[in-house]
Amino acid sequence: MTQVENRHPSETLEINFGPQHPSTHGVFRMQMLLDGEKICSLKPVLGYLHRNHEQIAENITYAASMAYTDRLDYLNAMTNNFAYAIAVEKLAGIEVPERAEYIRVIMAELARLVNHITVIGFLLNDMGAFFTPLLYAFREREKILDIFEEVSGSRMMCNYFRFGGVKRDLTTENLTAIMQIVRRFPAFLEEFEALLTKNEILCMRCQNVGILPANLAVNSSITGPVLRASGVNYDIRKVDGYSIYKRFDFRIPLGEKGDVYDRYFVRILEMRESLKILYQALNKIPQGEFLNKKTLPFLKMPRNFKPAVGEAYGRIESPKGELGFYLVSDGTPQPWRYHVRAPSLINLTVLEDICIGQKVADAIIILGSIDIVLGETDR
Amino acid sequence: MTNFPSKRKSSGIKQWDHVYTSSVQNAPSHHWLKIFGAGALKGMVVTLKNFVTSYFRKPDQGGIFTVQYPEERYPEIENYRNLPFLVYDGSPDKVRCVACGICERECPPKCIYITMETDVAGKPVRKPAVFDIDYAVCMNCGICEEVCPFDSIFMDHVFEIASPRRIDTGMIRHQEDLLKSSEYLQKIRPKTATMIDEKKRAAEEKKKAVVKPPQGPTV
Amino acid sequence: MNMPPLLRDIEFAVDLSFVNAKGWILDLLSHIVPDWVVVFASIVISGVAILVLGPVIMMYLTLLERKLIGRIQNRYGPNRVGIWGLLQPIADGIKMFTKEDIVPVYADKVIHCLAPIVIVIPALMVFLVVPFGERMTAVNLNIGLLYFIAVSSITTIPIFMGSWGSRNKYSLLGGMRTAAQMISYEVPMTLSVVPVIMMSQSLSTNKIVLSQSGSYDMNWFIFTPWGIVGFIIFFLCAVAECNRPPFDLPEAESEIIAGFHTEYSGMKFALFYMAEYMNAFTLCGIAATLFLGGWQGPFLPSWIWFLGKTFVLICVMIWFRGTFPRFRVDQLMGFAWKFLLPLTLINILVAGLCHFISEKTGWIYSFIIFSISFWVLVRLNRPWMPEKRHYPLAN
Amino acid sequence: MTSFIEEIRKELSERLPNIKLRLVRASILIENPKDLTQVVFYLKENPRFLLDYLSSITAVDYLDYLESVYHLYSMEKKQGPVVLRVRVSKTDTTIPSLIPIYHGAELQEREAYDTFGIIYEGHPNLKRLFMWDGFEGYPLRKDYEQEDSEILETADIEWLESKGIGITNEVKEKAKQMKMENKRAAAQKPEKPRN
Repeated sequence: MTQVENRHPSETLEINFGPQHPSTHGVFRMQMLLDGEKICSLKPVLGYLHRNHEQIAENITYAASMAYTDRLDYLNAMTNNFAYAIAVEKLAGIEVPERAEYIRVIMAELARLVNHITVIGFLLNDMGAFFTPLLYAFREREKILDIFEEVSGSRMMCNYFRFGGVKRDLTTENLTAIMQIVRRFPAFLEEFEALLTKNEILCMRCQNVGILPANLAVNSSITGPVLRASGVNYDIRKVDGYSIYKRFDFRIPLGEKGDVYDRYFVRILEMRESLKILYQALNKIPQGEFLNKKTLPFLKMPRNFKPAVGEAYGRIESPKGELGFYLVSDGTPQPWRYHVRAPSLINLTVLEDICIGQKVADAIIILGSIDIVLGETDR
Repeated sequence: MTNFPSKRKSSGIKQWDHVYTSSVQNAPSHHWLKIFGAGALKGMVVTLKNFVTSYFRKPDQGGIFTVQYPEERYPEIENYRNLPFLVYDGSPDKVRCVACGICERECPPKCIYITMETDVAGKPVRKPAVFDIDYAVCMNCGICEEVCPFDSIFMDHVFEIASPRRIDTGMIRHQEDLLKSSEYLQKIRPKTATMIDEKKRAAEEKKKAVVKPPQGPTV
Repeated sequence: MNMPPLLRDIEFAVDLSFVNAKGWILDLLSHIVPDWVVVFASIVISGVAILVLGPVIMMYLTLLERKLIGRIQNRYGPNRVGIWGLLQPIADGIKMFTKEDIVPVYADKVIHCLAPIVIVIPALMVFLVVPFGERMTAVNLNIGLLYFIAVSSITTIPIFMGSWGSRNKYSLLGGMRTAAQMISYEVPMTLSVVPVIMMSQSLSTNKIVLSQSGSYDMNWFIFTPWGIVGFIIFFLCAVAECNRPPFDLPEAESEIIAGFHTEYSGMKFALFYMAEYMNAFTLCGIAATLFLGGWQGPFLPSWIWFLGKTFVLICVMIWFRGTFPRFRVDQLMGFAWKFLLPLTLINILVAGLCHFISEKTGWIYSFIIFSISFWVLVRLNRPWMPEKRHYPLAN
Repeated sequence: MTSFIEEIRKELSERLPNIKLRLVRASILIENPKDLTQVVFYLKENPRFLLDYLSSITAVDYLDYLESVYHLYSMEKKQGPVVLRVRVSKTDTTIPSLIPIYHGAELQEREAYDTFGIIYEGHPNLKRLFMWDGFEGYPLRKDYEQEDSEILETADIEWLESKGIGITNEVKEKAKQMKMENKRAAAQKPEKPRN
């Protein structure tokens, strides 16, 4: 962090970035105090997309909330569903069949691919590349979204997971299509990297910009690729080993300095690790049930699903960080308390610390590299 | 176990490890890319290649991947869900729906409104008198379809429903707009419709078996 | 060149068709009106041609840009209005004309409204000295190049007027960036032209083109060691001068929304847009004139050569836009002052050297000098080189 | 997991005997909210636990009291979670802020303040996070009364009228009266909104 001396107030320029700004990724506002182009202070202002998601969920059944979790982080509905399903299964003690676990992992990793390529595309857009990397990313994303559509019925608002399994089974055609994506994705990543990784302008813009030291990152509860770019080895897939992640052989890429470039490149490497997981999962997926038969009556009558009094905190490694759901049940069909631990909200904690002393243009790409989705931030 | 035809014979870790590691990152340090500006030029080669291939490659191999919407259309996917509709068998007055109101109760954004029909004497009939869905509120989650015990409400494939008005004749759809024949369901969702038909037939047979009068003792 | 005389005649006729047409009209006029009217008519004809050419070029450049970038991004680009979207610029024009013209309440109204008008004038004035073909320069000034540099640098003022007059903080930031950027890049641009002036011993654009003739009219300056470096520097500065990516900081839409034209709408915005594209065209035209031999070239008519070279350069500009992210403001300044400026000074020295030694040794010497200076300059600008990083894969 | 909690409790009761603790649903309830900072600091710095990662802060309304729940993990030792609870009455809702120990508490404490009205003492910028500054009430408390959706505001009536949707004179009169009295809500919505 660079200390900026206090200048006379008339020499600084106060400017509101957002809520209507093309690169704040939604309706997000940054109150900046600028000295020339240098940032003296930055305050994030949230709540423009607030819809009291938690209040809504406390007034409807557990199953109906699944559709609302899609709307949290609308880029990867699959992982949101995953986290919620895990929390409810913990609460009610539901077992998940083997095949369903595999399907869940496949979908979550596909969602991770979707999220990371989209984020890198938007990061480059913030940097001023005129949509080219973004559209290359979208070209690949479309193929994955096609799979989501065939499987769940919707491209983005999947609503695919159910307590104790998933909504629909994966057919052999689906599996072959996913395998084809996994086979072709490395070639796309090579092209993407040829376009970006060694590009001098990108390196000049990204390297040594927005450095987040490891101790600050841990102390600020940062999670996800942003934390790992700072060099902290913490991935909930490894730590908790939830679902069946313990069975796969994959590794966690770590960054060196924790700047924007590391955040970009850790995401690229994470995609490659995801591909490894997908490859293994697709080869190992067993035959069997895709939904716990005991939960079938609850599917037809969601109001009969009444977990015993208690509480549960289920968390997963979503592409943005730790996504957790804290549920308190009072034995009625509606949860007594439903709380979302949203990674993109909590990752914003450090925004001011790493932006101070940088230029205006840097603040934009730092925000882009932290990767927020306002649906999840504001809830 | 699903086995995929693979060019590589075994799926051991070492077989695919090199495929999923970054060649750019692992480039040797004496690489010619060390010249300043070479990375940018390489990026320009990538865009030039995409420019050229956009003229004669197929969409999934680096060609143009956009769909020219009104003329070209994306192939319809059976599981696609958009907005709910009601199914009738044969003629529109034979609605499958019995106005039980489960979907109304379970709908998360509460966009369904049902009242039961009454006959002349004022006794309720198992048929909806009013069945309204506010399409502007519906969030396409598909829960109504899942919970319906009579297989009467389904998610449609129609998505061109834009309307300049929100209330009258706009986004609030009444029963007569929502009703669609079971043939239509068969057309858009062949698998689901066949499954439901089979289930119905089985149920009917079972009913017949139960209704069959008990045979007297054979002498 | 030994061409059959008939073919040569035809080529000559096609080459000079525009010039002959104008001469024919003037000839006709001289029979019926006094001489001073003929002189006046000559000016009007050239003026009208330029006034029509400017906007038309701008309109179709926007289409070309959208089409090319579309193809780069694996999509079609505009293809709905007319065949291949050829009527798209006209539709855009209608849209621009019919849009509401907004003047912010607290804006300085006079300056705000004057800026888009002022910005078009230098963009059109530059057209006067561009040699479109053999004998097709509107005004054959003997200080044409100086005129071009002087007039094109006026563009800074209307942009700053627009940004200041809008009374918008984003615009203000954009205006500040513009002023810094355009003044900085003018220095290496002017200096990169100096070797050309030295070699052709003239400031007239026509004479510069003529001095690049030779065998097959291919004795262009770009085929010399100092020419190729000078061309690259001039072209990069030209990209920066007309605010195009990767130097589009004044109007960075992802940072300061649209910079100086945030508050402009309708036709005022269109005028800014028009000036930008006309500037791009004239700068590419001048780059072609100075280094690529202007209208010189074998076989084809001169104006086709000129337009061809110019459009190739414009396509490269569009290609840049489709590929690169944007610089940051301090890096942009550093690029001009710490990299391009020293290189241009070395280039002038190399040009002098090449003049006095034979061609072959000149190439060798200049290659050595340029590589050493390039290497040194990149090393001195230390943060430029991408850092090699190691990413451990933890378990 | 239970044994880990048990271990922590034993350690805490040995080292910090003045602090009253209780086990509630596999988590530690700190009886006096004032002791929270001390406990958390001890757990963070103790090399046996090293709970350096504050995952989540949230609040729950149990009608009689409000509860603030903390989920702590250790990134260093890959342990967790340790759930801490603090209970406060609805009238006096002050809990010491964890910002001096965890920077990451900033936005989460603001969120809990916004939705439950728990005042975190020592928070440098305890403002509403999602709601606007003038908002009254705490929306996630169980006693929060939702604004009646069946009631139209005067502005709504004007808007409806301008769109040509008929409103009875009675409603209009009432709305006018309400406006005079400076009240926000005006009147019942017209019957049968769906026609």
